Amino acid sequence: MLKILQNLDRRWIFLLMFVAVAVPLIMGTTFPETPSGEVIAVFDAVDNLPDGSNIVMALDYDPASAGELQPMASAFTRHCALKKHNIYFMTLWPQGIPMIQSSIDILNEEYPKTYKGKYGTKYVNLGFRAGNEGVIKLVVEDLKKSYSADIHGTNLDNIPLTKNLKNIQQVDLLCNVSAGYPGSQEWVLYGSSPFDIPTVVGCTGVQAPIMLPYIPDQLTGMLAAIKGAAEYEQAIINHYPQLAENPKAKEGLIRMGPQLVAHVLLIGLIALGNVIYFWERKQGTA
Amino acid sequence: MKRTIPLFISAVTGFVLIATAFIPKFVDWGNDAMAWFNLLAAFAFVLGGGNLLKMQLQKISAQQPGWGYSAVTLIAFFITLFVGLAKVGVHPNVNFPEFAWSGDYLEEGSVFWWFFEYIFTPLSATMFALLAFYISSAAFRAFRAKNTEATILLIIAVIVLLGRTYASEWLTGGFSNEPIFGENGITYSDFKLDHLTQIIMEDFTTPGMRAIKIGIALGVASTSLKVLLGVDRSYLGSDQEA
Amino acid sequence: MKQSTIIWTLLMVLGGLGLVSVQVFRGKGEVYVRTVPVEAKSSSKTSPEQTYHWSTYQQVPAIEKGNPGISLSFSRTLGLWVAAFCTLAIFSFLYGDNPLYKFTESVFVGVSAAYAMVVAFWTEIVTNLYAKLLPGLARISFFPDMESSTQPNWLYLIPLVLSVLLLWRLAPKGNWIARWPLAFFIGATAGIRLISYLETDFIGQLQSTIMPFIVFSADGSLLWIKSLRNTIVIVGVLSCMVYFFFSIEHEGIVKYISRLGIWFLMVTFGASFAYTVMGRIALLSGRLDFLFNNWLGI
Amino acid sequence: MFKWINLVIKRLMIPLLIVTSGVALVAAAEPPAPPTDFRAEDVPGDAGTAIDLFWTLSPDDEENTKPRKVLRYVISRKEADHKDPTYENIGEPTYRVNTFRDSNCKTGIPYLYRIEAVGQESLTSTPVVISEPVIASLQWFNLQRSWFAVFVFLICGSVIVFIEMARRGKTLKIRKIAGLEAIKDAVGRATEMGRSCLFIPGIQDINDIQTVAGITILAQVAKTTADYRAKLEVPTSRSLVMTTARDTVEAAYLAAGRPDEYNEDDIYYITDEQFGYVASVTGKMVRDKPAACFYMGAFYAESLILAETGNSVGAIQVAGTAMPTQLPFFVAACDFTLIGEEFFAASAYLSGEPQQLGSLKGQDFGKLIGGILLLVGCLIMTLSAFETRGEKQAEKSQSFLHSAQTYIKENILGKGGF
Repeated sequence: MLKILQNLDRRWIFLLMFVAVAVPLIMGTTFPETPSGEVIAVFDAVDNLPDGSNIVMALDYDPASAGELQPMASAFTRHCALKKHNIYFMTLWPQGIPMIQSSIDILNEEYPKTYKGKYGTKYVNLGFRAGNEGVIKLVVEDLKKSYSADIHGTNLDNIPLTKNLKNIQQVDLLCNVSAGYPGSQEWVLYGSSPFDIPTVVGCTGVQAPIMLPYIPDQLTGMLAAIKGAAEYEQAIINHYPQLAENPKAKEGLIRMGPQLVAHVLLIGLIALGNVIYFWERKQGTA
Repeated sequence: MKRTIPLFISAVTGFVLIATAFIPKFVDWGNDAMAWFNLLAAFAFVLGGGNLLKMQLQKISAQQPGWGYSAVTLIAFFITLFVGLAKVGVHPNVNFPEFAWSGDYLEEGSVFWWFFEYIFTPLSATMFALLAFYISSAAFRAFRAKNTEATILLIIAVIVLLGRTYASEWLTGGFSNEPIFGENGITYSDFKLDHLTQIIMEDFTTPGMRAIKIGIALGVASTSLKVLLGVDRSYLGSDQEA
Repeated sequence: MKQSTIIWTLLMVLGGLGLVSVQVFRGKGEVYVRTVPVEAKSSSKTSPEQTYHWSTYQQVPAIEKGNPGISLSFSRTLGLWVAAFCTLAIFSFLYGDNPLYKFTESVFVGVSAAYAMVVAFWTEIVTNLYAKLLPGLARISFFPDMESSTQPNWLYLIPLVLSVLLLWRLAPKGNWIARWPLAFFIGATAGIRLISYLETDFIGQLQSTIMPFIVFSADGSLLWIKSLRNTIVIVGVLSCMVYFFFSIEHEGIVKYISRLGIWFLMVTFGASFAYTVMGRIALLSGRLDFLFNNWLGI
Repeated sequence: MFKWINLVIKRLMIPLLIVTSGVALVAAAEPPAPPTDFRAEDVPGDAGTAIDLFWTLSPDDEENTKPRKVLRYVISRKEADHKDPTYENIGEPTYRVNTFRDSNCKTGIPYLYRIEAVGQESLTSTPVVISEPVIASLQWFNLQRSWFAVFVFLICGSVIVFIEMARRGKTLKIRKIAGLEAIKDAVGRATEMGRSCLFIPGIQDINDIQTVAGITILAQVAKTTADYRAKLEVPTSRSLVMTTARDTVEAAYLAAGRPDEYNEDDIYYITDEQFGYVASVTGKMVRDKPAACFYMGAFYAESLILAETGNSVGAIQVAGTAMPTQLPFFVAACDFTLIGEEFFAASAYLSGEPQQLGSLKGQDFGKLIGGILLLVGCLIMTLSAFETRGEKQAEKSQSFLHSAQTYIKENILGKGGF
């Protein structure tokens, strides 16, 4: 028995992992979530603003992390749309442009009354700029030195939302969804901390512990990993029951099923591995 | 010439940017420097492409093992570059239809968009998805409670893993709101896994990360200072390279 | 070893057959689009009556198949299959290194380098350099709504020169000149990092940690849970800092404090471990979601 | 024809319009009351480009009335000295907002500002104008950051002083680092078992500070393997790292008096591609079964694949990295891990270079300042908590402790200035 377990081909474990994620996903199992304090802080930050406030939505992620972050970005977008906020989209990742597009699609398809055909007055897509933290440093001081035109090549002076905008210090909230560098950490370092811009972030599990010490002084709130996304979706649904009908608004909630099974599998594997380890040690010393 | 001027450039740029924090007059200069910085960063992408080209061509011309894959890389590179720069399949801007080049290079339906959507996205996403499998086999074969440190780490990891899913409700959902002893405010439900996770994050991970951050901040500051003063010149490379 | 290879190959073949059958019998894996005609009026004053026509396509759910204006998109259906192929090809690496994986990986390297280059070109180089230096040309080529009175900003010659020097690195000779732009780049990074890290991560973190060890409620009674939590945080930060203090030997009391520090660090790493695991699994479920929902439609 | 229609419209429509608008007026619309107490101030500590505006909300701008009587405020500006001044719209803050910063000012020009409240159906209140023009003026030093400047000066100064001291030959003491002992033990065990040692200097290029630290530690490992006559292999993922590693290891073997045992081919370059590199290294590990594995440098997701394979072949593993995201995996899977700064300290300790030692000492000085400040701040806050215990919020005494506490938090560590 020990021999078999010691020499187990790791591909069997891969298969187990595949099943653990695939089966709940196909079954579509969901669990009820109760939003935690951190998530409520994020929800309130968006919800307590007056309708029609200005929000910068910085979506700094790529398709590789979309599995974890797309539900957050969509939830932020929906929540802002329900509050009829003005949204400025931007990204520091070249791969982020299509990610912005999917959020804009949500605005146009699900909230046509507020947003369809209102490009420039209700939302604007600034697109990507190269330079990582250099871009942040510039947009908080002098937006138009970095973005002279939006993604369609329209001059920012010809767009109502950006015409009088010198920099983003004056926006009411900064929403950042980030998959790493450049991302949340840089926004805090160069944006929210020196200029006191109210900021909420949604970030990957990898970054979450690193961002934790910034709460609550430099960061208003944080959505950590897929769990954060699921709780946030739940918080929005609790306040705006009309979303409960929309299956797309439950992306994060659906992903929590595979998460549970996979976590349990991993704990089982760690436990089993350690049992084998101590067994070996006992045999070795005996 | 080869060393003095770069040291001078980096020192001037760095100290001007440091001064922007204290002297408002410098802010505008700092912004100009950042605008140039961002442009250089864009050219760094071009440099990256050029480097890739150079390396793959070397591999092919030397007929190194696996040079065929280098050819594949190059073909993919050139096709993508062409459809992107030539805006293949892009319609002009609706407001200015007579300007054929005024369209958005990533417009939905264009060839470049197709490459992103159907080749880049699945490849990069799947590359990262592989990590979940590696973690599972590492869980089985590598994460051992070898010493006190590793044991603490694994126990905490298990609590957080459970506390961040519905498992906490299953396992510890039944803990009641009754106080444990006396009027001290601690109840059984405080020991629910999700609550424990929260305490771990707020009272133990936060200070640990704070200390790490304070250390990193000092490290970054001293490294930056050494670069600006020319004490650390490793970024210039060795003289042989030139 | 042989035996397991056979088992694995069998599994793979069976899986593949299953996938194909699902496709054939359920007719999924197709993408439908709605044709949206676009009519655009010329903006030039000389020929205002001229209009341009083209169509764009909007992706719709497969249920709308058969409705007027909805058609099967060949290119996007092909794309979906290419995407599925790419996904499976990368997953095949789990079985072992193989030519299929290597092929897709090479494609990935090429496409991603070119993608970043194209995006950097259109967003930064064209809008922020070309349009600044040659506004007249930029207006008639890419940015028709620019003010015709915009004057060239000659200050931008500096980054242009620096950029050319940077690209000089690719030249076989004299690539030491690339150190000049590099020095600018490194100097700028060092300058902004020095300030922001000290401000946010040093001063800011100290500020957030300064709290009373003991907290009283408004009526003067001791809030001992809150006090305990504050004390834990302060002691945690201090003991970890002692662990990372390299000027004193770990002897006597310092030994115990740094030991406490390392335990705090281990708890930190334990949480960070769990969060990372969580993130990785989310990525996998995101990808499988694509395979099952978008492609197979299970 | 036209005239006739015009006439009809005038005759019929105008009364109708009056009637309907009258109805509408009665039903809902009434212009909101204007905001009060509108004033402007130059923004302190800036280059004279911004002016802050404040006002008291319009009495109609209430928290929870629906429909809202005030939807937004419109702020406009004009230059007071201009010959033909007209107000230009510069911003539209929403309801329940009572500040606005105009960042598009020119230095030294007097501006007049005007605010109006806008209600339903775009009805605007009577405008309110500030009493006298304001000028945005340039400050030469941002006084809000004066304490921060002191910190920057102290920390940078101490780094420079310590580097200078190290250069002058003063010995700077660094505590013993336990991980370095572990390296020796691991090599010793590999020799006993007659198997090789594997050293991986991360996957970043030589310009990464972690790779440099890794190479410094490689020198020490090479010295030990030379002493013990164990075989050392170094696969690298960058060609420049390979070159540097070869030089380092050769020098170490030379110093140990065993130049003949140095084999250049044991240090080789594989590929830049992350997963390609890992696949090749793990393949080699499974075949050769090294008895000791060292991972020293910058690692990403591959950390766990490497550590797992090392564990499965039963190697002793020692890791060192400053990647916070990868440290947990190394700690869980390796026998010993140099954590973050410890890794750099080990490198400084081994290399003895003045600039590495000096900056390490400078950072220690920074930690000392931080630690003392933290402890003093917390103690003062605790004492002040005792002092004000039981007092009502309103009558909290402005004692010395209390003001000391606010001074530390708001001025020294905050943005209050001296």
